[in-house]
Amino acid sequence: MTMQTRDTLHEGIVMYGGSPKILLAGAGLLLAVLAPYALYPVFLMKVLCFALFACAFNLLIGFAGLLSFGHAAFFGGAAYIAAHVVKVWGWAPEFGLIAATAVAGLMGLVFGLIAIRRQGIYFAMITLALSQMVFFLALQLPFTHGEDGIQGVPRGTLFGLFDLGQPLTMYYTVLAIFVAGFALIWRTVHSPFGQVLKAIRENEPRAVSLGYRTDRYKLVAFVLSASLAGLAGGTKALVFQLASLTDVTWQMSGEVVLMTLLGGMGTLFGPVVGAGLVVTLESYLASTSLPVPVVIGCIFVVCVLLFRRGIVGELLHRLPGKGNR
Amino acid sequence: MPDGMNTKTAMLEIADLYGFYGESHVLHGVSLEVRQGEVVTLLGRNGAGKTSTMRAIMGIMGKRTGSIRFQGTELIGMAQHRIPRLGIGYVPEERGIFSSLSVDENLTLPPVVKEGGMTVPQIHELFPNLRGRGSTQGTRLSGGEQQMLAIARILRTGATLILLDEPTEGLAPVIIEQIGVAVRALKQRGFTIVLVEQNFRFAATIADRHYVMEEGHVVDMIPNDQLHANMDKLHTYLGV
Amino acid sequence: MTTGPTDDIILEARGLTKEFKGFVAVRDVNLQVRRGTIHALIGPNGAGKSTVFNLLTKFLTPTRGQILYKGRDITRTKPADIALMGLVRSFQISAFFPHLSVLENVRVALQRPLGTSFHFWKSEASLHDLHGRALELIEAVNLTPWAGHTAAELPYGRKRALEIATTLALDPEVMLLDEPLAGMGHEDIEGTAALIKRVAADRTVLMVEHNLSVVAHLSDTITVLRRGEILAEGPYEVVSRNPQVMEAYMGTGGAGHA
Amino acid sequence: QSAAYSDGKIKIGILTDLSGQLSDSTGQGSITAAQMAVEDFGGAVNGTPVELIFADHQNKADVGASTARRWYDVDQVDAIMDVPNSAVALAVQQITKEKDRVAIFSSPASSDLTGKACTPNGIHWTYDTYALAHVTGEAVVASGFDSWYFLTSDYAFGHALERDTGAVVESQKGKVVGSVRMPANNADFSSFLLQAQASPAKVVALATAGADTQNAIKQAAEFGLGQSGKNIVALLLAISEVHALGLPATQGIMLTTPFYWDMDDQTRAFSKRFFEKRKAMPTFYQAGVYGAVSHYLKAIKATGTDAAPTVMKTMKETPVNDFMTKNGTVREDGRVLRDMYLFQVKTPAESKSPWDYYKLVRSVPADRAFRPLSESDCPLVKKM
Amino acid sequence: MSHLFGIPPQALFGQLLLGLINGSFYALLSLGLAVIFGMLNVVNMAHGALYMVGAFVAWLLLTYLGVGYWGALVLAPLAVGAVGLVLERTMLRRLYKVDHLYGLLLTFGLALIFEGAFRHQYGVSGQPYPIPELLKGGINLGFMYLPTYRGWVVAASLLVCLGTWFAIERTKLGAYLRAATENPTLVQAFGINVPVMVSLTYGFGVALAGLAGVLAAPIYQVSPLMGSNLIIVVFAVVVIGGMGSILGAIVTGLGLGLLEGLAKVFYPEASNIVVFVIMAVVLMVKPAGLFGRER
Ligand SMILES: Nc1ncnc2c1ncn2[C@@H]1O[C@H](COP(=O)(O)OP(=O)(O)OP(=O)(O)O)[C@@H](O)[C@H]1O
Ligand SMILES: Nc1ncnc2c1ncn2[C@@H]1O[C@H](COP(=O)(O)OP(=O)(O)OP(=O)(O)O)[C@@H](O)[C@H]1O
Ligand SMILES: [Mg+2]
Ligand SMILES: [Mg+2]
Repeated sequence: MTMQTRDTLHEGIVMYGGSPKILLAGAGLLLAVLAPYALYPVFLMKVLCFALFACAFNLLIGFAGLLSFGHAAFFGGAAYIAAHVVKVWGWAPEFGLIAATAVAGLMGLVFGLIAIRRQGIYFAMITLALSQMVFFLALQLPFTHGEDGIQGVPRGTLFGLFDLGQPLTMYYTVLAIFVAGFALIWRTVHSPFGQVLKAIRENEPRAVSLGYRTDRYKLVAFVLSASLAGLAGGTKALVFQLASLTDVTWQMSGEVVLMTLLGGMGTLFGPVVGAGLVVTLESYLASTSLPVPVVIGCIFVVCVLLFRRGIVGELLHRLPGKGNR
Repeated sequence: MPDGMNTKTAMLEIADLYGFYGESHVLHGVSLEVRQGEVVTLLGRNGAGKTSTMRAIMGIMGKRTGSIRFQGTELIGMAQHRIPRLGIGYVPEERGIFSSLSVDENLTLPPVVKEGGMTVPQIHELFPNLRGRGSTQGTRLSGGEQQMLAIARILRTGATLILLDEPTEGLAPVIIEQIGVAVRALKQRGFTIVLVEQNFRFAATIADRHYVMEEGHVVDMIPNDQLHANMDKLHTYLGV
Repeated sequence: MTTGPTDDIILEARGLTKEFKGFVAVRDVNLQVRRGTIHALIGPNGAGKSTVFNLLTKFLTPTRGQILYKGRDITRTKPADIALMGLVRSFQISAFFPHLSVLENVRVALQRPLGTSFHFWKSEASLHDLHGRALELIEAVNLTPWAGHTAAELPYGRKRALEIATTLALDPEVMLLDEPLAGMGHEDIEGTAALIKRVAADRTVLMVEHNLSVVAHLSDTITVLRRGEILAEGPYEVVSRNPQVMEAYMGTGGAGHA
Repeated sequence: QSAAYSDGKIKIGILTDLSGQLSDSTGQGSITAAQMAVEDFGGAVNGTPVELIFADHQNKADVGASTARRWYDVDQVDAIMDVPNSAVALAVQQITKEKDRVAIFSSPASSDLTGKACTPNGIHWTYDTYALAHVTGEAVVASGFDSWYFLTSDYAFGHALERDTGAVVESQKGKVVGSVRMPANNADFSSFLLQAQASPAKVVALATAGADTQNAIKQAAEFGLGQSGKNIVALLLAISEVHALGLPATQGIMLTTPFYWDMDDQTRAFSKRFFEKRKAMPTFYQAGVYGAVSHYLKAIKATGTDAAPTVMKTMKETPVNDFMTKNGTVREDGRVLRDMYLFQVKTPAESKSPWDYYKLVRSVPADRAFRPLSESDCPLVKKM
Repeated sequence: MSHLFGIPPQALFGQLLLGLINGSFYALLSLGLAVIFGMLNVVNMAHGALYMVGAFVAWLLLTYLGVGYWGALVLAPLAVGAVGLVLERTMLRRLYKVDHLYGLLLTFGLALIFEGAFRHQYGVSGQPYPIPELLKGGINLGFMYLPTYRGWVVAASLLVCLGTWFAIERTKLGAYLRAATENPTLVQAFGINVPVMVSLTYGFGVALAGLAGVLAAPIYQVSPLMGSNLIIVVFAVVVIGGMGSILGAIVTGLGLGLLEGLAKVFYPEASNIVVFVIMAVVLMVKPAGLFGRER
């Protein structure tokens, strides 16, 4: 990214992603490229899928101020779509992912059209209600195979070139998808559109009086977020070769809130950190006799009471200089 | 002059009051005194600390040190909800009308703390705009009507010391006149009133004394009868 | 004095009526705002000024009646669209974006005409071209020293100035101001009044205001409302001598305000 | 010698439900049963130590799948056992085949595990939906109760049970007079019970599982379904659940199970040992885990290797014999054939001691209980 | 005309009656939720968990102390209320100044902790709780057999609901509560001890959940998960009724119970989502819910 030198006035005024953040992102990327040699790839892929999911969710809550309590519908719904078209229709994985993303985006459009005009808790509740309907469909429609889910989804060959059956190939594919999704979110946040979104979050009636049709902006943000959540869900279906009900439950919607909250709402890197932590914790706790929900619950409570900014948010806050916004 | 003026007992004595909102220090040693039956105004520019002084009296400010005595009782350190029960009524500058309550509910909300408060018919006489609006949602009233309601509900409680924060803001001249009448009537009945006012022409018509505040403390006190003599000084204080 | 009023009418209400559950807040109001004038709406509390204002800016829907803007019927047009047509309002309670900087606040208003507001793939840097114009507007309201500050940090009077700068950024043909001076100290009132006068030089202003001396000083036409109906209309000199207005609004003391 | 054993250890992973719906009937008890089996082998086979690890799949297919993968890839686990929850089991089945290890499912129900999802690496140990349907349908009709009303959980498990049982009932000249699909996770069954009560059926069959079954049984007692002459049949009910509900609510209910602690000296001996550790009698799932671990270790002992193909081959050739299973066989599709029993819950008066809950109604031999190979849609079978 | 849509009318009455019974549970639970939301602006996600705790307290009282149903009916809500007081004093209180969202998230975490802890301690199979001697048996109404206990549930919860509604909408105390929701500082400045009032409100709201738990114990297995699925439906009820509207919660609770009862007869597969469909439709038409006030 080119950063022209600006006069001092501009420097003071424009709170724009400076080079430290780019450096940080670069370091993170390098780590991610090297990670599979140190850590178990399936675990890393799971982290990446959830990280993308959480980032997509964060685009809505952190930058548009909308709490969706039904994002699992996009994540899990897209997983079913990807699994079905790849397994049953025999599509190539890239088309599977496109289909998953598109369907999630479409669902987002429908949800959005219904919910977007409501605010705060009402918005959360409508999205929750709609996602419960999606859960119901996932349980009832024949192609989802009820509680058994779609199993044994072949990973296939990406672009007819890369055999995703190879763990490393799959890993780098997932990494690429994540980076692309993350870059899109980054760009969105720092775009003219992102500016309007922030303005709407800050004071919606004022934005209306400036001539912005705020509903449409929120709708675009919602569809974008849903599509990316869908991309994450579709990718997860390929990684685990299955799609199951777990991913469409309302508890999953709660989990993505936890990840985002833990990492830091409204920060770009927060959800990534949060997702990493939650996934690590869940897989660590699985083989202890500690009750998983109690531990997760405690983290939730501690976060809300003591670290409302989340880990990354807290760090940024302590750091000298401006915040992330 | 009403009989209240003759009794020189101090109703409210503030000495060396310091006040904070979290980190920020807004009151720097306020000292003033209000006698039984007086009407006293606090004048000063935006941000001088007038509202903060009132909030400090009511105990709804982060931290405060110094001394605030009401009829001899020290208020600092007292539980917040007990202060009004001593007979102090507060009309906040943002009015504080409750939207989930009807006009009548708003009116009767503050508990009666002393004998001698106004009755509802008396209030309707004072503020005819409120008549017949009893079941309207409080915040549906117009801005000025809300201001009337905010004053009216304190008059009901029988509080003997009334703190009025900018009661004329946003009111039409006729209504301001009415409020002036009301304040004088209250004074007749022996109420003690502390008034924050930007509009000192209005203040001059009703007050006995004026305290001038600047940057968190009292810089001057002008008796009303010497107001004309001190006009220039006042203008510099207020930046008019 | 402001530029001489031209004869054409830019904003017009016909038979405007608003009822709230049986309570008529505005009754059959006919209002004509001439292009290039400052038009004030005054009246006792509860007269329906804010309601008329909200009806004109579509934050409320009229029960009956018609609103015409430049001859076009806008009774059913959405608020955002009205803003696009050049009819922009300010709020009685300060309206700005608290966590954006002063510059960004103004820029948000400037960026809409670029047509890239939906472009989530474009860089924010594409907005830097707007900084020049934004700083000009900030200068115009004497906010330059604050340009880099977060809006929430501004003192009250400066917030009002920011709001006016943001509104001006849309280059509105008609500005509707709801009690622009309410809650300001004397030191801010004069400055803001002068600012209003300055910006009104080439546009139309409709405002609700209680501060009579300012109203007297600024406005070309005054409409007095009482109990939802128009009581009187005309220049200050005429209106202020109307005995009905004196009784309903000004009181015996006349202009009691500072 | 150690070359025959990957990483010098025999490692068994118990993938179970430690926190969810099935944690009482499997969970810690499954781990205990596996430990008992290992102990009975002296902790080692041919001098090679046997190690047990466990994990909670939290009833999430992806958590189960990633645990299984990590176990196979990183922790060198040789076999995975238990796996309550069909979705998790189906995922583990796939991964086990891909990694060429062994999976022995003692707790999931889906008959797909040995049907269209069968693999050469998986064994379905204890029971399946087909067996539940057939044993119950046949034995209950044979006992003279020939008109049925189904209360079915509205998901795949319930549908499969209703469909299969219904078919058996009709093939036995019984009649299905009605059924109702009950949405999942709904605690109130009174409406459906009332519909069942209004029907002329003699049998009200619960094609449900877990908490649904419990609440349905409890409310059936409340609405006096038993008094109005209906016989309640629970298609899947574990003894831990009967214990939790108590005899007043469960008396008279008929149920199918491959194991009950009080059948003979051997079952009593095992169950007593188990009871001392867990303060509860073993469920058939938990007893199944013991059998599965034992059979696996026996095969390793016999062959001297833990390589999956050899062990699988040996397990399929060796008859299954332990306290629970008499002359069982592991079929080529991975299905274990064993005798099944229809029990009825005793009345409080009949029950002599704690956990004295069941009386035997009828037993069904292995070859009648399970899906014959001729009907199988397992690809392994078709090839032959 | 002996059949209505293929269903004998008696059977339909029976189903409607059952719907009413369920509805009274919804009403009781959503009432507590509405009280808490209305007064504290907290979406109490822990409501279902506290309902479960109420049932468990009843069971524990019976099992370990020999205290029967009638004792539990008083003691369990008090115990749950006390738990609520502690939660409010130590945690929720710190969140009133920040976005309401955080209250929702905190109580979500608390729900996980409660459910997880009970599950860890008592397993998931659930514990049996007998119907009290006095309410055993049933009445044959001709069209159906009505267990006496269910009749009692309807009567008891309706009584509690109406009492609560009256206290909040028609008394001075209720006005204090509503005012304190909006501007606690000012109400405090009128001489009312707001923090204590708020704590008591939360305690009362969750005590209602505890009461519902005790009422439910003899009908459902007392199990750690009994509240987790119910709570979502109850939320929907509160939203349809209008968040914070007491009357809305009661009326909608009963109404939805009836509708769900009908759905169970005509299209049982969908009876679970009827409430969500209704919620989506209602919010599209009346954003603040059926009885809600726009704020
Ligand atoms: N809640 C608060 N937190 C931090 N600072 C505050 C708070 N309220 C007021 N202040 C600051 O305290 C100072 C005194 O404010 P106060 O409201 O008492 O002024 P005032 O004299 O009443 O002014 P005005 O005429 O505008 O009402 C101001 O600088 C103000 O910014
Ligand atoms: N939503 C509403 N529901 C019921 N009555 C309303 C509503 N909005 C306004 N009113 C009533 O309509 C009348 C006019 O109100 P409006 O706010 O327009 O007055 P105003 O002229 O702006 O007064 P002020 O100068 O005091 O702000 C008032 O009596 C008010 O109570
Ligand atoms: Mg003030
Ligand atoms: Mg107004």
